[in-house]
Amino acid sequence: MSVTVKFFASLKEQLGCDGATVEIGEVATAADIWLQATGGKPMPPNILVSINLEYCDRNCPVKPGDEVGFFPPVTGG
Amino acid sequence: MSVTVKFFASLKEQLGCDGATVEIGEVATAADIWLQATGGKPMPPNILVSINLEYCDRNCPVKPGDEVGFFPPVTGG
Amino acid sequence: MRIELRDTPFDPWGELAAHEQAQVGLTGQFGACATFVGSLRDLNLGDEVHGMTLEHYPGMTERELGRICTEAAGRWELLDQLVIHRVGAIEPGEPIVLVAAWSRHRREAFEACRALMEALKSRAPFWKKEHLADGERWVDGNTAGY
Amino acid sequence: MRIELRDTPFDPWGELAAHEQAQVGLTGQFGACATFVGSLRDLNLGDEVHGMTLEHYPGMTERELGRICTEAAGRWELLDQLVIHRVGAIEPGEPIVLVAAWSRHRREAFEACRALMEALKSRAPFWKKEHLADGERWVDGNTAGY
Repeated sequence: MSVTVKFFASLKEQLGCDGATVEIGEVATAADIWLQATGGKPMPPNILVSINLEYCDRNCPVKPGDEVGFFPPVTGG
Repeated sequence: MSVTVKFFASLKEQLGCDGATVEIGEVATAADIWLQATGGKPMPPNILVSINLEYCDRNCPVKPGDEVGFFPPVTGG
Repeated sequence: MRIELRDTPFDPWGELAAHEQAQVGLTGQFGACATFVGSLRDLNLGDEVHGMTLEHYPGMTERELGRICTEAAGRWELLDQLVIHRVGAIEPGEPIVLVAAWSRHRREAFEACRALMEALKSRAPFWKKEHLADGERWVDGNTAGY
Repeated sequence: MRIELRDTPFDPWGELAAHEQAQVGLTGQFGACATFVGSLRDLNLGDEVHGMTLEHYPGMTERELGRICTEAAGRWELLDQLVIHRVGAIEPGEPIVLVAAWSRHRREAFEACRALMEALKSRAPFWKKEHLADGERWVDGNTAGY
């Protein structure tokens, strides 16, 4: 089963990629998804994580079909 | 020498008078002016006082030619 | 810095648009504009309000508003300030007061705008008389600001 | 409560006028409207800013803004809220964000408006990239809000 991954802003530029579809097993966290989507790069400490459009911890479990977002600190307003 | 006195809002209605010109001697305070302008009525404790358009204490000295205002707590905005 | 008393209804948003357009030098300088508009409610203390008369102390009111704005300019880094306040007869729903503060960053604009309103309400010599169904009454105090 | 993302310039004062006109039931109910407009300054960190691109996370941004407004409505007695935020390419001087809160009394409007802005800046997934004379840079944090 697959998970949709999205990268934003400076992170997207650093990775040279705005997203990916990765295959996961039955048990995976957002951090596992990151490793799979980036080919094993370490996740920078300030990166924020969302699952299905809601903020979550990088150790949150991910289910097949989920959309996982990774992005730098937000700077709107 | 004379002093101009002005009353505002509910105070003006209670006194039935929006102002007066009173004669003062060489030494007078705003409180003295009040007594002279109102015919000796006691000044209510919450009344605010101005001399020449600036807030002042009721014991501030008044000079001939000054304008003395008496009014209730303000309620603008 | 502009301070105005008005004896006829005013449109706060139109005033803000016109003020910013007239202050051409400000565009691109300010990153923040905080505003407050106070309007006449049609209900107060459980009673229907049919209208209001705003009395003021001509001369002292303008002077005190000027002092309030000058104090704010000394306390925060402001690029501009605008205060418009109604006097005379007011209908429910009409704006009573507009206060606006422009600054580079939002903290200053937010703090100055709120402080201007609190100073205005506690110091500027205005007095409100409400017109109710069965008579009139002087408003005898302000609701808590903080 | 209305939340909108815009990919073209908007006039905050015109938006406020139109919003109040459309919410006819509100007139006479609210005594207070606090607003904040954030605009693009032409200078930041000592560098001339020629423009900005605002990236966002479509779907999540709207959802997070909705959550922020719902939280504010639970914390303060608000009669209405309006949030408009630009995305895409922005020129210096253009508004980036408008936040407005309507309530019966001023304390609620002031507090909610400021809290909405702080929550928006710390939680809504937007990212600013500045265009300078000699290149681009991502804005890497917010100025202090309090």
